[in-house]
Amino acid sequence: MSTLVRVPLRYRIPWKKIVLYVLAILFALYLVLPFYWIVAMSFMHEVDAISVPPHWIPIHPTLENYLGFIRPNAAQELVGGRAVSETPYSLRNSLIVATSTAVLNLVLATFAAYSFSRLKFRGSQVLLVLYLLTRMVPGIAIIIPFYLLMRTFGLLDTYLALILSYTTFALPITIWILKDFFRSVPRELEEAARVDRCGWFRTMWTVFLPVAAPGLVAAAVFAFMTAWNEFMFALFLTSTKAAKTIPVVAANFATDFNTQFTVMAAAGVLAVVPPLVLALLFQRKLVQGMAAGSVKG
Amino acid sequence: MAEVRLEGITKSFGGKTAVDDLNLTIEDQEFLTLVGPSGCGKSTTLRMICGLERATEGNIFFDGKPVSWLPANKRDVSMVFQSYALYPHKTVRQNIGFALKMMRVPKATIAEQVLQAARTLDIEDLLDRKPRELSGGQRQRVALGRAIVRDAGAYLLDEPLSNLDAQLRVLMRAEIKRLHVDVARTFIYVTHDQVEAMTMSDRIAVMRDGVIQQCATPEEIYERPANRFVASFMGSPPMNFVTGELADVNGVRTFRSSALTQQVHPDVETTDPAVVLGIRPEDITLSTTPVDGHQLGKVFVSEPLGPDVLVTVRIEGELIKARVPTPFRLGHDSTVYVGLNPNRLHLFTASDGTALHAPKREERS
Amino acid sequence: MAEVRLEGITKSFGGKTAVDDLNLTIEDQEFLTLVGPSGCGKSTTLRMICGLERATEGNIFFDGKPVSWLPANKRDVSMVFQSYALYPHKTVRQNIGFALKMMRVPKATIAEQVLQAARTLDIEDLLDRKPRELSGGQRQRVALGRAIVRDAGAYLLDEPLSNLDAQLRVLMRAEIKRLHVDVARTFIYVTHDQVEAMTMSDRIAVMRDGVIQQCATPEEIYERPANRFVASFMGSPPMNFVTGELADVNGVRTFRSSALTQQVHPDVETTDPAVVLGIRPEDITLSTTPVDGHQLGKVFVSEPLGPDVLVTVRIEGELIKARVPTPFRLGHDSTVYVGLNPNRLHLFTASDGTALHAPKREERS
Amino acid sequence: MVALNRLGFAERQPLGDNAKAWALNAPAMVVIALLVAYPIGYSFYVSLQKNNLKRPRAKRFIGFDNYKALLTDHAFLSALKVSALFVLVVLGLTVVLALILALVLNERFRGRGLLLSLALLPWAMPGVVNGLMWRTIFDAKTGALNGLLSQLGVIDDYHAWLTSGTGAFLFTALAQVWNTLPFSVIILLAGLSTIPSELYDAATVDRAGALQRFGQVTLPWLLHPLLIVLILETMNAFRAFDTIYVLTGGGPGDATTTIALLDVQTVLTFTDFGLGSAYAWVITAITLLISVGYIGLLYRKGNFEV
Amino acid sequence: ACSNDSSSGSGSGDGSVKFEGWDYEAELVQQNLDRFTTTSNIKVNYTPITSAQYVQKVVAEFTGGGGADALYVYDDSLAAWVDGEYLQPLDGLPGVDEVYAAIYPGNAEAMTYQGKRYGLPYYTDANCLTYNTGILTKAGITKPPASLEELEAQALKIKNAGLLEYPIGLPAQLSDTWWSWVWALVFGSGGNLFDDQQNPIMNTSDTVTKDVFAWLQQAANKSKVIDPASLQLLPVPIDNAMKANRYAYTIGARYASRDYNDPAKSKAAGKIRMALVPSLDGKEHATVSNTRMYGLAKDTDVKDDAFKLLTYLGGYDEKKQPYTAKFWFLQRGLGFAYKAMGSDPEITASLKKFADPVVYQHLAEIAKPRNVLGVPWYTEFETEMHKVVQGVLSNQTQPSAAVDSLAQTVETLKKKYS
Ligand SMILES: Nc1ncnc2c1ncn2[C@@H]1O[C@H](COP(=O)(O)OP(=O)(O)OP(=O)(O)O)[C@@H](O)[C@H]1O
Ligand SMILES: Nc1ncnc2c1ncn2[C@@H]1O[C@H](COP(=O)(O)OP(=O)(O)OP(=O)(O)O)[C@@H](O)[C@H]1O
Ligand SMILES: [Mg+2]
Ligand SMILES: [Mg+2]
Repeated sequence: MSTLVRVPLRYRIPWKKIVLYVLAILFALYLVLPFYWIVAMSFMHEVDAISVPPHWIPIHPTLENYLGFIRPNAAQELVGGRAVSETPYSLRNSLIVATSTAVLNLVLATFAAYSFSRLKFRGSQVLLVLYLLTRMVPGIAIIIPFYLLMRTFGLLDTYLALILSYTTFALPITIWILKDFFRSVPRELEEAARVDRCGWFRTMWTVFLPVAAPGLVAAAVFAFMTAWNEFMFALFLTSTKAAKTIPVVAANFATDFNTQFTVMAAAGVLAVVPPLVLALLFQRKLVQGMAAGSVKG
Repeated sequence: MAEVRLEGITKSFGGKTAVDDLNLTIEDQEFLTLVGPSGCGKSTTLRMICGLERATEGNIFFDGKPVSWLPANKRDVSMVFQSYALYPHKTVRQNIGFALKMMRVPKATIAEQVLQAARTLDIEDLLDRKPRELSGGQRQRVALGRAIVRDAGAYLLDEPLSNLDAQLRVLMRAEIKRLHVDVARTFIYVTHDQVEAMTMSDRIAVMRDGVIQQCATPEEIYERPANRFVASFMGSPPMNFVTGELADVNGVRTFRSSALTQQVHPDVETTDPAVVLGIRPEDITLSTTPVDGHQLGKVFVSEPLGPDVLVTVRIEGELIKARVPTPFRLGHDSTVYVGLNPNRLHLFTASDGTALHAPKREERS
Repeated sequence: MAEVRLEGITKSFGGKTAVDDLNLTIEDQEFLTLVGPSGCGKSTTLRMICGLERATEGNIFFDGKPVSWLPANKRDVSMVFQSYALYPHKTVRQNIGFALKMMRVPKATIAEQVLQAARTLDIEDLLDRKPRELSGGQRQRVALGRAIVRDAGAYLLDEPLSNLDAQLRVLMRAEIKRLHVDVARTFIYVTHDQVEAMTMSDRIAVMRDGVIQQCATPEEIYERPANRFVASFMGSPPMNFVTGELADVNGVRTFRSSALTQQVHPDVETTDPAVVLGIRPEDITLSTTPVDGHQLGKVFVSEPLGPDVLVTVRIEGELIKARVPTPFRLGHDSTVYVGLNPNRLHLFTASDGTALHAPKREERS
Repeated sequence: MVALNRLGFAERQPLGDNAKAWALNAPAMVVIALLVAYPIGYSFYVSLQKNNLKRPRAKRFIGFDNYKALLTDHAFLSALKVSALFVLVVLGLTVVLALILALVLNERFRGRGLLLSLALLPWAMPGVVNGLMWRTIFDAKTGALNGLLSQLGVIDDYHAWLTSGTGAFLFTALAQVWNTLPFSVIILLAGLSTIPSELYDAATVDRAGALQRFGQVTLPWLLHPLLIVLILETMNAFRAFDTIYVLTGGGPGDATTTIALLDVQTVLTFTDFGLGSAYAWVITAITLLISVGYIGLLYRKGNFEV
Repeated sequence: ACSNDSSSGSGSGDGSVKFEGWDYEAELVQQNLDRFTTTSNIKVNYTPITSAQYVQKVVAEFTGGGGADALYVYDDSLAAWVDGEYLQPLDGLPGVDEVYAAIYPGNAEAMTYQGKRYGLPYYTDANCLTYNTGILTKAGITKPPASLEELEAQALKIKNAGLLEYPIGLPAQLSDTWWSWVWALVFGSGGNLFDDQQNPIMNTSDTVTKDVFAWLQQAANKSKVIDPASLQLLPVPIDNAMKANRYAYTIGARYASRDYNDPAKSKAAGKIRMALVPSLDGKEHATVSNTRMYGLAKDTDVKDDAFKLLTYLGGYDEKKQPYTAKFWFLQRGLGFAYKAMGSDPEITASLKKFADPVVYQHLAEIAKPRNVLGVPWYTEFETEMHKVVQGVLSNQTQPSAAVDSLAQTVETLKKKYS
């Protein structure tokens, strides 16, 4: 007990908390500052956005950049007039595509990941690497054949084309993510459910997946984001507001001649809102911890 | 349900055999208790019966029908896991009611039955907590509740009371017994508590290293252990063993060792005279005055056990434990006279420990 | 180390009080056992001493120095977790050796000490397995090994033997006692096993609902329970309680109830005549022939407990349990005469159960 | 056991692990095969062709000539070097920062949810907006960074941050790290949340300090999430295109011309599909090799069951 | 024409004309197309495509067999798209000869490949020197420079006056659009990089390139009047800097001046003027132009309607007026290929708002297109040239080495494509 208690520790400085908050603030700054600039710009007139020295707080704040999205006629004068009118649709499209991708991904990946985490089978590692391989070929190499494929299926300019392509992109990684989290679900839980007369699907649905929630959320976020900000495939596979996603539309604010900085910034701000709201909703699940108190040993 | 029959069941975990060629039939409505040292394969056996583990070899039959390939959820058995395996995301209420829900029992009935079980287990006021907010014993009771609340063909209980206090354990024991009578199903029970094993079971199966040593009624196990292992395993404090030889002394069949000389039952037969004598502590009497046939010894240590005292006596270098009623007031090195109840002696071969003579169950004087 | 002092410790979990204004001093080198019903706050108390849980109120002192703000890794205590908390990614060897590694003990020493501990715990051949591949009892032993292998100022053991068989438990108990003597440190032990509590402890603290009911030597707890709860909690089968009143009958202080009339010690004083009489089963004798002062009763049920038989006798509607030596041959409804050992009667107020008179420890005749 | 009898179960052998596993993988494999098998095969086939859209009639099969040519292709070799360095810097920074941030987020404190959402922010932003953002930040004339630093008095004059090779490289890497951080943070954070808190309790009692707890408990549990992060971030860093393209276009000179940039340029600007596909396959091979390396290094160690 | 079934063939299947363009002012385009539909009864299915990926997507569509019927074409892409058999020549179609006769020869040349005509003009622009009179006046300079030497001297004067650290800004960040200002400088002094057979002459018979490079190197590194930040500046940031009075000079498209002089967007509004591109000797003047055109798909099912659309957009209307070209100039100031438009009063009135019509007109007349657009390796060469010029600007490459390396690049590329 020699090492014990050298100082009276009644009023210790909570170093841990201090370090925690300092780090949190530093990270928050690092994450937010660049984005803040976009937010600030989105409330500025074009002239102010490029002024020197920069105005960190818009000196002539304006909502004009956003209002355009609501009443498209006001945006006629802008470079991306059509893009402005397409922005609300593209947000909707993005949301649909990204959500569907996330769901489809989770479903497919859950099956596969389960097999890797629970079953011993020949070739499991090879299969895992093979999945990865499909994801490793750069998109640029497959975009044209992919385009042709989608054309053959008659899926151009539909949600389905995007959902399918993003699913294939995200799937290998989703499988990897999930297999890992599934492994940390105590086997006994599953067994208990079986004894409680659940079939495999029931077991998955009522016990296994809820316990693996952090992993599912992480995987869903991954798939969602993959779909949310993918640009190249969206560009090639869509052409009208029926399926164009927000990255494609946002790109329309820049042309060879001009870039409508402030409007693009506003579109960018709008684009990050839905995922962030979703993140806020699901963050509790992500950090809930898995199986506390469930098994002894 | 159902008679559960294990035929030549072997289970290996990558080379290590946990259960070895096990043959056992558990009758319909029987209450069978599995006991054995830690790691002897009790849980593994239960898990195989339950369908959670597939036997490496052998077959399991329920009511004569092979179930080896039947998944756990189709076997209609209920189980308390040694490690509880509570659903961490569900409340106690949901944990207990889960199986009922899966069986499509109406909601109201579930609620009622869960409440009932919770009352029995004295966890009524914890129903809305999650497992992580419970104490160890509370968790164990939830695990127990989950198993007993439902109707099943067989109930497998793996040390379901190990983390409960004595009081509660007695209550729970009674509840389990009552359930057994009420539902009239097969129960297979694992415990390390001998009182539990002795009082609850129709039969006890004693396992060791994956092999069943004896499977018989509690009395038989206690009174006529099949071998030295069973004899030593059942009974606490355990039986005393003295190594010696069998000889005929003056026409009387006698056990002889450096410490003890003791008449034994004349029917005991053996080819090899090297034997081991066993005697339970409670079958030894100690007296401060010399008694005919008693051996002289010295008190080595005495430990109070509440109602009794466990006295260790040294006789010529052998240590023998005797359990005598409180009070016992002799200190270290006091002289005592040790008497063995001749009707309750056990003899085993020195070579493999097989019982030579399972004395008839006779009354102690 | 160290004297451990808890001063007014209270711990609430979101409104629910798990430990309530606990004051307790555990002397240096003392072996203190905490007992109490499931969920009474034992583990919580250990966790606070250990530094894993911060008390809502109150202070903890080690050797007189406040440690409330000292993190667990600086407190120099060793602990067996009720839930084991083994490192699933480490082998048994690494699990046991972990604390030593953290203390920068040389590798060779670690290997040796781990081996030594493993031998003691009989898990030598499991050293290279991962916890996942162990049976329940084996896991528990690893948890125990992890705690005892290292040197610490205080050892906190939370039901460390609950999942072991009787044999092994006896051995382990001895090992823990030996360790206690060898290292001469403070031990705080939680158990539900009364034999353990009685035989190992210097003092026993009986808790209930987060409050310590009595903290005293095993004898005192057993012989002079501070209240009805302690009396009922310690001892298995538990003490019998009969509600009645105290009266002077013919100048003799007498307990009276519908079933029993019993002389009691003349010194017993109370303002309220409503009392409860307590008598332990082993302090009851049964005879088939009338004896002076014995009451007539009928055998209700008898349960064999190996060396003894637990007989439940009905006396005028009251059920009384008596523990008598085997054999006991009377069947249901047989007439018996029940005698209570007058020196071993306990009296409690009917209102709050406080002991009225803790009879001097006297010998049974 | 009534129900059991009614089933009249015969001895029917259920699927073995092997069959079950393949059955479970079937949906994913079908979707992937249906959608990318053809494009992948096609792209490999194209990589064996002389195939420039500007000269469609000159298209022909040339075997591995495209690959052979790479060995002496100065642009390719230099891009490979740049890429390797870029991967190293970005990966290192990302993993370290993500780990710290994930550890911070795994603690309880006020504003955790907010910080978590912020951590996702770079991920949610469309690439072009992101590009625009960095451009306006690093801009030499009107940039926010210049503005900020000069207002803070750190610099006197506006700097052209991206005109020197090193500057361009470092700032691009920094922007890239900002962009790829969220993925790693999420994966690591979710990984952290699977670690039972009682293990930390046990380790603390075993006298492990914060660092040792990290090394002995956290890290072993994080090996697999880390593996995923390493693989994906390596892949991403190797393919990093958007940010670099927007910030430097690969310049000055070849300072930030990564292999991915070269690839995109070759395919989309020069419309040389043959060579471009060959580049792509080289990238694939390299990332696969590295990934297999990671797997060999970490997979087994982190592969334990709870 | 629902785009969902665009997969069914090159046309839209319902008789409408599928029309694609990069996404410049898509809303205005749509308005203009709506007008066409009302007058001609031909339905147009218009899809704007992000300009940065316009070429790629069109390529993908044509490769997949789903291209548009009519579309925008960059002069840079023309050769490849003809070789790729995406486009068909317009020779012999009604009104084409008339159009080609009415436009500047440079534009006509740019729309012609291997002797065939493939486009009707969308818009064109020529490069000029753009300068800020406000700054020049402050430095006491009254006339824009005619020679490069003069430019350097004037810039130095501004610099020395402490008005600007670096008076000249050039968009010299790598990108995959062409660097018109390099070509403008070379052409401006009467030079060229290639002869008519697309052989490199920059390191042999024609020294202009080398001299221009030498001037660039000197201005960037000796007199330090060219902003070193140029290496990280794309055209748009240069525009922003001009609008913010941060440069006195730049070389770029005439078109930009309209924006520079727009008070809503620019602080330099009203002060920006254009001049001829300064040359080595200050006497000879020329410049480079680019041409963007409307093309007709080879596999169109609706050739007649598509060509009518083309004519509406790039040719004359019934009143013999280039309606759309005029529309674009009036709306957005896009440069026009029709010589006659230069004297249209409506046009000059609008032009006056941001430029001197005379200079503007003069630049159009002396502009010529790059003569290597038809070779397959042009893009690669252009990209390589950017890097070489960056080397020159940052003083890492000497002018002679630079031209040698350019010639070398050409040889390598030619071999690669042989
Ligand atoms: N995290 C928690 N949240 C809410 N209540 C808790 C929590 N942890 C413990 N409790 C409650 O506190 C009380 C004391 O718990 P503790 O674990 O100390 O009991 P214990 O005496 O160790 O019981 P056992 O013998 O069953 O292990 C219990 O009633 C338990 O339900
Ligand atoms: N997954 C496994 N891999 C390897 N060995 C295992 C595994 N599971 C169990 N064992 C071994 O099989 C033997 C039997 O284990 P089992 O759990 O059945 O013991 P038990 O009788 O229940 O013991 P306890 O009383 O300690 O719970 C033990 O020696 C154990 O180490
Ligand atoms: Mg077990
Ligand atoms: Mg506890």
